[in-house]
Amino acid sequence: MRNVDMRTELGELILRNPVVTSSGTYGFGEEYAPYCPVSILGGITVKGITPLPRLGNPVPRLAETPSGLLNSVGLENPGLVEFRNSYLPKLALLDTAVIVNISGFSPDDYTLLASSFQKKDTGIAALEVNISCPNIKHGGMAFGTNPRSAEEVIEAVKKNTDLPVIAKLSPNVTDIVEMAKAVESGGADIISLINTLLGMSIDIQTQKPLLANKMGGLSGPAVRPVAVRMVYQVYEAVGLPIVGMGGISTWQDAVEFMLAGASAVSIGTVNFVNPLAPVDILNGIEEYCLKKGYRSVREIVGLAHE
Amino acid sequence: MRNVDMRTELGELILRNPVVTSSGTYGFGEEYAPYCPVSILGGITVKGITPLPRLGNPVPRLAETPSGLLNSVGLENPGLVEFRNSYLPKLALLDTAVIVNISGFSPDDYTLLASSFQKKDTGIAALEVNISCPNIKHGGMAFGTNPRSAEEVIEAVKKNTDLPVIAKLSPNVTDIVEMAKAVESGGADIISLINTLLGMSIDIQTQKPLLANKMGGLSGPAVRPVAVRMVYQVYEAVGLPIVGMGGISTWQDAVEFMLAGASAVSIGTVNFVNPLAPVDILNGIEEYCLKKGYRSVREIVGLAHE
Amino acid sequence: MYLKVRVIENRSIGHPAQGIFRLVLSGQAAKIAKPGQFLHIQVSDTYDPLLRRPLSIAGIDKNKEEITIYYKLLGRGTDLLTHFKENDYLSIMGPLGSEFTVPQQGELLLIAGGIGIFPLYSLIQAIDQEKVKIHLLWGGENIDFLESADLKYLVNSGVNVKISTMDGSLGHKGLVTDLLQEMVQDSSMIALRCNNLVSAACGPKGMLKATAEICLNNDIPLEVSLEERMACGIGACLGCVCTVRGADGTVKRKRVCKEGPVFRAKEVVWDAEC
Amino acid sequence: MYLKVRVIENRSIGHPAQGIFRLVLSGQAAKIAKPGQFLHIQVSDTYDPLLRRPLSIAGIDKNKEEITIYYKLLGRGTDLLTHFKENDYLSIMGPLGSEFTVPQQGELLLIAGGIGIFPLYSLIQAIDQEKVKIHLLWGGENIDFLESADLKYLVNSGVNVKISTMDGSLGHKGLVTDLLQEMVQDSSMIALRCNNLVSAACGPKGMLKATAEICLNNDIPLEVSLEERMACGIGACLGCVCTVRGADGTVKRKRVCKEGPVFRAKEVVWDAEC
Ligand SMILES: Cc1cc2nc3c(=O)[nH]c(=O)nc-3n(C[C@H](O)[C@H](O)[C@H](O)COP(=O)(O)OP(=O)(O)OC[C@H]3O[C@@H](n4cnc5c(N)ncnc54)[C@H](O)[C@@H]3O)c2cc1C
Ligand SMILES: Cc1cc2nc3c(=O)[nH]c(=O)nc-3n(C[C@H](O)[C@H](O)[C@H](O)COP(=O)(O)OP(=O)(O)OC[C@H]3O[C@@H](n4cnc5c(N)ncnc54)[C@H](O)[C@@H]3O)c2cc1C
Ligand SMILES: Cc1cc2nc3c(=O)[nH]c(=O)nc-3n(C[C@H](O)[C@H](O)[C@H](O)COP(=O)(O)O)c2cc1C
Ligand SMILES: Cc1cc2nc3c(=O)[nH]c(=O)nc-3n(C[C@H](O)[C@H](O)[C@H](O)COP(=O)(O)O)c2cc1C
Ligand code: FES
Ligand code: FES
Repeated sequence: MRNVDMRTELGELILRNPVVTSSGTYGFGEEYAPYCPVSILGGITVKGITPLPRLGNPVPRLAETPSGLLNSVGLENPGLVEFRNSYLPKLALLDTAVIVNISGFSPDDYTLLASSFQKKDTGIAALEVNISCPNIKHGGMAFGTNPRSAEEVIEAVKKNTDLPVIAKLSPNVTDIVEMAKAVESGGADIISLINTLLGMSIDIQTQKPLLANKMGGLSGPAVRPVAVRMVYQVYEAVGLPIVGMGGISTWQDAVEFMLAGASAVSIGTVNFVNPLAPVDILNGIEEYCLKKGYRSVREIVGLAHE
Repeated sequence: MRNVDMRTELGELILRNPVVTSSGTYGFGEEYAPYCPVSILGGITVKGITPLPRLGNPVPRLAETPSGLLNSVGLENPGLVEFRNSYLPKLALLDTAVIVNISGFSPDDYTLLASSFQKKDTGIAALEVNISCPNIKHGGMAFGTNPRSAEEVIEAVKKNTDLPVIAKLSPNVTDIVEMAKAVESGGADIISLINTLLGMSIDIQTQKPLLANKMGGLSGPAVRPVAVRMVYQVYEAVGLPIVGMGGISTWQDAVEFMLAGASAVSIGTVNFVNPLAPVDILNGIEEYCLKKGYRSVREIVGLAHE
Repeated sequence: MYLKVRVIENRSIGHPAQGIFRLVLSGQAAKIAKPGQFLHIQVSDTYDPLLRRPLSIAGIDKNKEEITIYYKLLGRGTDLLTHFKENDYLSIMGPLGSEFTVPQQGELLLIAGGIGIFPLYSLIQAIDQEKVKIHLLWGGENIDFLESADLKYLVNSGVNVKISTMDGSLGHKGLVTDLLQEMVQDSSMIALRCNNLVSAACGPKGMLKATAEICLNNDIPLEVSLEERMACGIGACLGCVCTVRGADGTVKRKRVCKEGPVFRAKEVVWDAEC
Repeated sequence: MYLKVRVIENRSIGHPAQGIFRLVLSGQAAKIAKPGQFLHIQVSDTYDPLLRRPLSIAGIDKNKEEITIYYKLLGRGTDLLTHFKENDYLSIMGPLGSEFTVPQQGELLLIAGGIGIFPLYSLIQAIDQEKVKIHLLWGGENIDFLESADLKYLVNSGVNVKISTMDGSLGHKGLVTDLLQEMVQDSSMIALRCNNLVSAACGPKGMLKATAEICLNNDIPLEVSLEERMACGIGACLGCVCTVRGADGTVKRKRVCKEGPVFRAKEVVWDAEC
């Protein structure tokens, strides 16, 4: 008696269901294959790609915090060329929507990255523009916290690709709505949020920051209330479809984000604990819709608003 | 063999030890008396006082989140007059430093509040200026997120009281250092941080926000990495002594804040779980200093910095 | 009091699907506990879930120094509570809050909705039934629930019990307030009222509100035990307030954990708009 | 594999103050586990602590389908792990990661620092000691630690064991790398080397680095098992990398959970500045 229509519409990006996985937590789609069939998912988002290969930050890159995780991977990735040559062909074979996450240190970087991914590149469903990675010392953070440069970056991307453009927002701002409006003006088709909250942990034995990079990005259940709040605020203020994320661990959490206004939900940190979480979440959302009598999962989006 | 000097200096405010309790979590000092002897503490901070009495927000005011708590008490308090008449005399009898937390909706409010508390009012050790309560729809939040008005408010307070002035910062900002510098310019003697992170939780059965006020402030262990980061950043950039708070639950957490740069630590949400937490934390800090061979607790402040 | 207390019993009672548990704790708290009060219980050592859980005291044995609690499995907190075994230790704060007035003579009318029966158990236990006649109106979802919530205890207690269920599987089909309405319209009520009738109620907010209306309209003094989400449990956080109208007509807040959970119904503002 | 497996044994061994536990798990994972691999274990149902804990496989019994793990009580995660009892179920991912090369002939030199002995147990177990002679150098804090970490098992295993302790309570007083240095300077070493000597090491980073230097200087092929903080355990998060130098001289990252934990020592860059 499965008769809930689970298709999700994010503007012209149609996913077969609203559950995707988050950039940086799901490798390049193959790592979790033995644990969770990607063909069940609405999509996966690959690790952030930069123009050149990056070694990322030194270790330790991880610190556990109460119901949360600090990471300072620092955008380790094989770079644009290697990604296109070695990873993209494999990604194209996956039976799921692939979202490519891009990061740059200048508007030119974004222009280059955007122009390298087009609709004709089989296997790519959308570009997610990470203007919010807190681990890069120069640039990355500034784009994500300054409305002017966020708009510019999105404009640069939008001009150079025909793929749907997802602007990924940083929560480390005073006014998330201002940022959302800026990327809307820049031409973003979709907004995703939140990236990680800037945090830190100190080892009281060594008396040094636990992460080699000192600060890192906080993710996991701990940040969920902040993420739900921001999704709710952005939904009220901006007309673009939203991919909600930040601490989603159960189907209840996912429904919470959808009621707040997310048309799709992205699953990150919880994969590390429960690799079947995306499947459990998908089933749970469907069950919820069934029980509450919705024909389509799209009906629950934004219901928490008056 | 207790021979660690536990006295803490926050400019001219000297506390017998670095452990104080946080505004809004410790009532007016009498509630926890049966559970935790306040005479052991460095100080207590009372619930935020406004010029007029306030009923606060409707219930539900509380929502539990992973390792965190959302509250939207909305500054319920007896108002300035009643506070002075009925509460202050009792507070003056307590054998601990009493920090009075004040909140207003306009610079005039702050002027009035500040001028009502002076050194000659026995029993008050300092004023903590809450420019950061996220629960007030008008004013409160704006002061705490705009450097200009934060500076103005602190200036108004500083001009009208001879008590040490603690500026309490909101974490809901893009740049905490900018805010810290603003209150420094305003004349603050001490900086305390963090207040709560703005968050939200939605009841998936009723499909409405769980808090009657929709949004609330997130506190508890979940926010600790954000708080430690901000203490660390402010310590690097500003010369004022810091009272660190946000999710401190164990002595290890407290030491983490002190290494990050806090001269004192404030204990909030954890009291609800473990009313003896302040005592455990105090003992733990002392033990840590003993083991590591410090003569004074002041030696560990800021050690995590190069 | 803030103590570690020993678990004497902690098990599912009645129909497992109803998820009702009885928890018996050993400790001095029993010496000072009063009917209507509650314990604030730490259900886990980790920070997730973070908060303690408030649970009413349903039975007090001062001699054996034992407190009995009934709880319904609801979410993660109560689930974690079920994991405690005999001889494990639980951290409690309490007894906390205000108590029911225990009448010494006359007639006592109790009105319970669902698990609202639990705090009333301690009141029944405290009454000298030689001197005070107890009438209980109790509404529940269905017979399974009522049996699981220890209907047998009540039947054996000598209390005059009237039941309603939503599905009609036992007693009146409908709301417990139907029973109350019926009762106050009944002529025998007059006799009860002459005999110093007082009442106490616990249950969902809507049911309490309706109960309060009926009782106040009929001049029956009523005490209600309220529920609110709690953090500190002792009056420090102002998280759990209810709205009351003072004698002078002004609206005020009271803390359910401190001035409550038991309030005089006539002071409670049920639909506070602030 | 991602499974719930049954706990067969989970108890403190040796001196309680040393906090060493042996955990035996039942399950098919034993069928495919290789020495050097690890399991990624969920220690609690709540989100605090959030992450799984990586623990090396110390014993593999393919017939009984049992895996043995030794762990040291360190923080909250390992503390929660001690709470699991016989017949409880644990969620594991694994066996994960790379394996030690199991020599089929010649001589095997093992160098262990502290609890670094645990993964080496599985290697010892996999060796046919009729064909391969095993020499073990093991350094620990003191005799209590070594006994608790199952020195007896080693002594009974037929392995040629040399011990060092920091306090001199057993064997050489000093570092295990002192023993190694001594050994390579010994003339009998030549005989060993002629007999296809290979080596494997596990322990703290500083000890591994020193070990690698000595072995490489003396042309002894060495495999090391590295430790790094882990989140996913399967190569998806890039949290656990180490730095290696490729054949072409360029510096690269490898994931300790995926390409490791066992690496050829000569490729590891010990003091990566990036
Ligand atoms: C004074 C008082 C006495 C109570 N006595 C009893 C009793 O005797 N037996 C019993 O079964 N239940 C009683 N309750 C309700 C009980 O506290 C909740 O059912 C329980 O806290 C739910 O916790 P959970 O983690 O299982 O549910 P969750 O829904 O996971 O809890 C999430 C949060 O909501 C709070 N919460 C959930 N439901 C309620 C509720 N109805 N009232 C207040 N807070 C709630 C929890 O404390 C927690 O903070 C009482 C509540 C109060 C305030
Ligand atoms: C591949 C691998 C194999 C291991 N095998 C064993 C083994 O067989 N026996 C054993 O006793 N220990 C082993 N360890 C170390 C073990 O994982 C840690 O001791 C354990 O995770 C500590 O958890 P905790 O919660 O008790 O400590 P906490 O200090 O509270 O842990 C906090 C965080 O730090 C991480 N952490 C702490 N210490 C280490 C460490 N040394 N290495 C990696 N992460 C750490 C934890 O996983 C957690 O994320 C191994 C580690 C790795 C990476
Ligand atoms: C280890 C790790 C690496 C991440 N790398 C990226 C990245 O490369 N690009 C990006 O946009 N977000 C990255 N993120 C952020 C996640 O995509 C996601 O926004 C965030 O973790 C919040 O979701 P969660 O709480 O479900 O994990 C990373 C997160 C983690 C934990
Ligand atoms: C229930 C509650 C009420 C609070 N009320 C106030 C207040 O009136 N004024 C204020 O400055 N901060 C208030 N706070 C914020 C705390 O003082 C503290 O800054 C915050 O909770 C972070 O610390 P914690 O995580 O240790 O609780 C309140 C916090 C809570 C949980
Ligand atoms: S729960 Fe804190 S005041 Fe009632
Ligand atoms: S732990 Fe995630 S890549 Fe190794």
